[in-house]
Amino acid sequence: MSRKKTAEEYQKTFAFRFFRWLSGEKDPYNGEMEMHPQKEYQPDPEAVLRHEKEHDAIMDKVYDTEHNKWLHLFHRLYQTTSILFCLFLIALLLVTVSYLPAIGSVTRPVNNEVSERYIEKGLEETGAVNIVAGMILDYRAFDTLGESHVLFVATITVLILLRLNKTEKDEAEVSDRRFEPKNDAILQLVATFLVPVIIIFGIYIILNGHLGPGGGFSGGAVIGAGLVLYLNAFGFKKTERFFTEKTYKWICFFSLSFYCLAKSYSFYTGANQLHSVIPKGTPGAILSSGLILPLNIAVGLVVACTIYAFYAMFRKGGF
Amino acid sequence: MNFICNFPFFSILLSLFSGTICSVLPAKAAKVVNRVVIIVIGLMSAVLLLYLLSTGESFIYWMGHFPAPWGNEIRAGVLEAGMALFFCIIMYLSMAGGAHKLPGEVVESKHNLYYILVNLLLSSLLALVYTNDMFTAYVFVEINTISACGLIMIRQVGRTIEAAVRYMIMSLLGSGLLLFGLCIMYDLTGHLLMSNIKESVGLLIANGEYQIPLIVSVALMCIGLCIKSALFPFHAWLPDAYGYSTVSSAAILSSLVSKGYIFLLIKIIYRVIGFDIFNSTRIIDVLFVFGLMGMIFGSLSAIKENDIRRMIAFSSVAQIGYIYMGFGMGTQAGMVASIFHILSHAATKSLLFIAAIGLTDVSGGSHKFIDLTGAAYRNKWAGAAFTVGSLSMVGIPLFSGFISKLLFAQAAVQVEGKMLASLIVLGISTVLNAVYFMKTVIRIYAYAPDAPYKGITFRDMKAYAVVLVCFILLNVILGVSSQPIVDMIGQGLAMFA
Amino acid sequence: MYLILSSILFPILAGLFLLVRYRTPLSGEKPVDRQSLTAMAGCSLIITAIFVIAALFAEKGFTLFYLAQSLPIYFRVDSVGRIFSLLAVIVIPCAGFFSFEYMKHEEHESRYYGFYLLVFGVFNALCFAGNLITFYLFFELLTMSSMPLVLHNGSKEAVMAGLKYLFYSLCGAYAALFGIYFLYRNCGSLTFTVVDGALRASAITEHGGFLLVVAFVMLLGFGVKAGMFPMHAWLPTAHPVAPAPASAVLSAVIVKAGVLATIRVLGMFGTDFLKGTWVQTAWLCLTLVTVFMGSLLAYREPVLKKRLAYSTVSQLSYILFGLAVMNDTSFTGSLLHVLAHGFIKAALFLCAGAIIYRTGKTRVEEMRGIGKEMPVTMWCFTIASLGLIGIPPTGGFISKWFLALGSLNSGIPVFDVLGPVILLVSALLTAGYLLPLSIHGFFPGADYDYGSLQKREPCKLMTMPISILTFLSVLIGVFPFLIIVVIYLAATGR
Amino acid sequence: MGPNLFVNYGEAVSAILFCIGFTNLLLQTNLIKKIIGLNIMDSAIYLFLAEKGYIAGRVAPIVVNGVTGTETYINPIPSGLVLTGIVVSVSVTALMLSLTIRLYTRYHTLDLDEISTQLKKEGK
Repeated sequence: MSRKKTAEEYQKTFAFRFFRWLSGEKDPYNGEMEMHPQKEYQPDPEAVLRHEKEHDAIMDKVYDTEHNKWLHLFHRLYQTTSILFCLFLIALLLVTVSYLPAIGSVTRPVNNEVSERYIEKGLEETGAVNIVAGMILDYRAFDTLGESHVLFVATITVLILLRLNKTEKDEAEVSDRRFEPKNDAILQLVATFLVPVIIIFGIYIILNGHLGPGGGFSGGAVIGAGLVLYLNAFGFKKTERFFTEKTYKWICFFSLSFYCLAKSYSFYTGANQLHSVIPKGTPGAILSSGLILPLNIAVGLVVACTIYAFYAMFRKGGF
Repeated sequence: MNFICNFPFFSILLSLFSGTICSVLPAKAAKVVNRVVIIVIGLMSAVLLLYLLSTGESFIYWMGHFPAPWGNEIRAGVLEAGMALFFCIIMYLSMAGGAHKLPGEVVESKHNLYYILVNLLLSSLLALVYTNDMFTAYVFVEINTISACGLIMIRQVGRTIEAAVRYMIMSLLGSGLLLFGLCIMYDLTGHLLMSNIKESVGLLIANGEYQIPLIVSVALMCIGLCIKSALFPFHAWLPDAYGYSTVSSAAILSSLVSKGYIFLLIKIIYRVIGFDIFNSTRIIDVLFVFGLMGMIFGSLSAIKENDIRRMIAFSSVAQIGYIYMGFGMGTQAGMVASIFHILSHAATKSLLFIAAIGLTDVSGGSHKFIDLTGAAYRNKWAGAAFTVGSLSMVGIPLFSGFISKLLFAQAAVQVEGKMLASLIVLGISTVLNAVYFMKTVIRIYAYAPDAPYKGITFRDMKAYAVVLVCFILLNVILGVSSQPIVDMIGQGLAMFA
Repeated sequence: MYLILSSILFPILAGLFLLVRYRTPLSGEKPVDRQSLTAMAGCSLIITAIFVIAALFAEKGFTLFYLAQSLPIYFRVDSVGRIFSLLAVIVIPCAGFFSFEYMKHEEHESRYYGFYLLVFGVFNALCFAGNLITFYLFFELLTMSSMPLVLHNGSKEAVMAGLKYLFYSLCGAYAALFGIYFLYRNCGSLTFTVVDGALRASAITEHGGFLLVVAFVMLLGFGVKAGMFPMHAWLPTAHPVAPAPASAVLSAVIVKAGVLATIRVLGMFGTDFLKGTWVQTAWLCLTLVTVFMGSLLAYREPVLKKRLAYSTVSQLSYILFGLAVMNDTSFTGSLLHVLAHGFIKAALFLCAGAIIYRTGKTRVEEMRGIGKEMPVTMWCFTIASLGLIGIPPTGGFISKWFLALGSLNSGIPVFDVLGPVILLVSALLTAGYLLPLSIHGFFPGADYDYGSLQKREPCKLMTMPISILTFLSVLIGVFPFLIIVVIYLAATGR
Repeated sequence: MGPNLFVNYGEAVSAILFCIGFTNLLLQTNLIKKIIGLNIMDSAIYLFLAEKGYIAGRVAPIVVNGVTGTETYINPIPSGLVLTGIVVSVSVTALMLSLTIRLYTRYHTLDLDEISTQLKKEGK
């Protein structure tokens, strides 16, 4: 039994809309996208004049090389010294490089007992198939601990510089709401498909850090990129439902604390020649290689949050 | 292994971890955590120092389950433990001395961030002191740089941010060179651990292989660290950074941050390259010359300055010049003198910064000399402390500055070629120091009955006064009973070999 | 031990106490209680003087603590130290009592008395210092504690003068320190000896030439404090701006620290090592130049205190000349002159202070007829002047006699005769710049307006110290023997 | 000149790149360009490090089929160092950029000298 659809009903169907879109009758931007074109910036003409004057004066003072002989001399001197220094450095480094052991040969001093042991015993001692992961998270884990704290302290400094207080934040919010294009249908549609994929891919990279190329940092960066895309497509209002500064704070706190404590345990047992209770597992299995997997997850979380936090800070000064 | 051997590891991890904890704590709690952590680490370092003095041997501590060339290591000897203890003392006093100014300088909501930075700075300093691995040192150098930058610009006025940019640019040049030198060194030796590199370097030198890259690598590392520690031609960022950041930051930056790099340089000289090999290169002559220039030009700039904090900052340039001059002499005695000067300068410079803020506070917050007239009458404790610091800087006996100058001179007398230059410059620099410090002292003790500022009494600044007294005591102790400390430094250097 | 220590520590502590207790009040606070302050300062001066006199008879030295390895802070009383300490213990309290009256017209008395006592203590320590490093310590502290006296009135001029004083002294002290480093390396210990020298024999043979340079640098460096020729400029700047009793102490006592230092350095190197070398020649030249130039400058100087300052420059070089000749007779002359010049110059400065205090006159040409107004002061001034010129029977005569005798007996070519000649010329110049003051003071001339004269004699508190000092300056001229015995002991190292 | 300049062409290139970045950092007046210089410098070092690990004819150090012979894999250490280095570089770049943003919002210029002059004029 077939039922004839009314024209009204027909217009609601997907096929109708699809064909209409194909034939280009409807612009998806029209009526859907929320966009306030930013008003042309109209500064106070007096202020502009004053600013220009100051600017000129400063430029005169700083770059007035005709009248200020000393400055001129200093600039010249600085530039020449810099360039000479650079040329000297290039020459020096090239000479140095020419004396360095040849690339690609087996006999370089770098290929000594250290790398041999990493390659030969790495699998057995750390349980990681990816020898680099085993190296940075087990043999030389102290560096990596430091490295994640570099990231942490960098976010702290960015927070200090760019985090706004309450009133400034509200202002920034308003201006961000108004002037950043939102509800861009194309972007949203693409994001709907891509963001989950990106995030899942990031998780895959993190979880397989000990089994193949990848690890906490690269995976975290991928997830962070996914989050940034999501933010761009759907705006702060949506992301703030699940990701605020508080979330960021606690995730970072827990990950870094876990990192610190886990590594402390491993260092402590190692230095005191105690037996570590952490199992190595079967090499190749996803749940293997002792602490490397959880550490990768922790690093991944920190990095993802940090990348997102950087973006949010740069764009709005808070999230 | 004795349990005490865990202490270096505990102190690094504790300060790192406390940094993380502070990120979720409110400001008050973060402050308490910060103080407690510094005290605990100080106590641990003291115990460790005593332990090491009693055993007389340094020890290696594995960071992980793997021995020397494969795993990561830290190492503790008398010098390291002593430095850690001293850094903790100075840091605690600086934090306590500047605490009452903090609310006015930093937005309330960012206080806990401030404590995070301080904790991480402490951890990076400790790691620089204890580490036995070059790459770890590089990573912690970066933590040190970034957190120092944070400390500079946490008081957000235009000058500090500009200073932070300049500081970062200089520091990054320095780190770039350091890392490049490190890479070349790694390429030549195939190791990253200091003790293993030293073995390989010894072999390379003995076989006469790779001489040029080796020297270049050492030179790059040295220049990198010199840039980072604001040796003379690279000091452009320093006056703004020290002159306008928060009080505690200025005290910590001037007395500790650059000293961390210098200590790393000492470790590189002794533990990576070997003292004799380092001295046979021309690098020490370069360090010597730049040190001398720094001593003179730093003081000259300080004389021209009419802002008290910038003046003290410029004086740091001169003092760092002293330290490098000691390196440049290329003798054990010069090195001992430099290390003692690290201590004495740290104690004096932080004292001066903390005292200066007491003086500017009672002068309407102005740093200009003209407003400081008679400030010592309005804040007697700060005035007395500033005078002590100045006397120490000028090198009056009984204070720490005299001993370090004495040590420098004794070291200089033993080096034939550099004796005259160093003694003469030492003399000129002493007199220049006297010019600007005594000028300031006279200024603050000049009587200004019609100054429109109110004095401050002991009751209003108990904690501050106590900190000042501690600083003065520290200075006098260094100046009066220096022998045990000098012995300890000698012992520590012997352990380095 | 306790006597020495208390003679050093008591005045220092008392001075600090005065500084803290009677600090200058801020606006709105109640003013300092002058009477109790004066009483306190007076008592401290007397007690210190008693301590010092008792300490003069102490025998044993002692080490207080070690500044660094083999650098003890060591105190000991020896004959040279006794003489300088004797000078200080008389001049400083006298000038101190004088200042109780004088300081009434200046501000910040507590600061003045505080640092005054500090200077007293530090100078005692300087006299009793038993080795070079202790000496250096207190030498620096002396500079630091006497600087506030110079810049006391706080005017821009005074501050600049104080800074000038500071920098000259610091430069000098650093040059001396430079030498100490070398001595430390080349001597067994830095403990003072008198004539033998402490240098190791091997050091003399190995780096003899270099050690001579070191000796010269040290002599020059300490010479700054004693106002020796190339570095004398701080004296005439510092004296006029300081309060009169302070300049009395500065000129009579503090600059003698330079002389004491020179004696100590000579002792360290040993006269045998330096005799006949270029160092001696150069040093003799410098001192003679200073003697002559100082007198000449004083002769054409119109401001009284500045004239006296130049006179100090010249007279101190008499002493240094005697030391540079390096024999027992001239050494005796030098030490006698230390005492004589100390008393005389203190008396002269106090007279100048009394004149300023009562009349406000500072320039010489304003002082016509002053003798009629202030007879006691001017009589003392005249007697002291005669002493400085070297007219018997004053102290100045005896000391100059010994100086000339020593020089003539020394057998140094040229200088043995040139020295006494220049001393004589300088004595004539001295007469030329000091006596006119007395002459015009007492005989202002026929055209002088006698009607405007009024009695302006200052109170006893001022005239007494002046009289005592003048009396003493004559006394050592009349009975020099006791002192000569002490000095002879010092000269021969016992 | 040593024998290996052309054999080590990768390292030579990274040395030149390093100096270019270095000079950028010194000479550029524009802060953003300075930061780019910084990144060039860092990347050059990573290139240099990566060259260290390379051994002709070998594969990345990820164990395949349980083969753990040294003849199979390149040196893993430089790769690990580069990983650490990159993180440091990211952090530093972020910090520099935020400093630049802060200065720009306040002084409307990216020229450090101009900012200094303005600061001097402010007299603070």
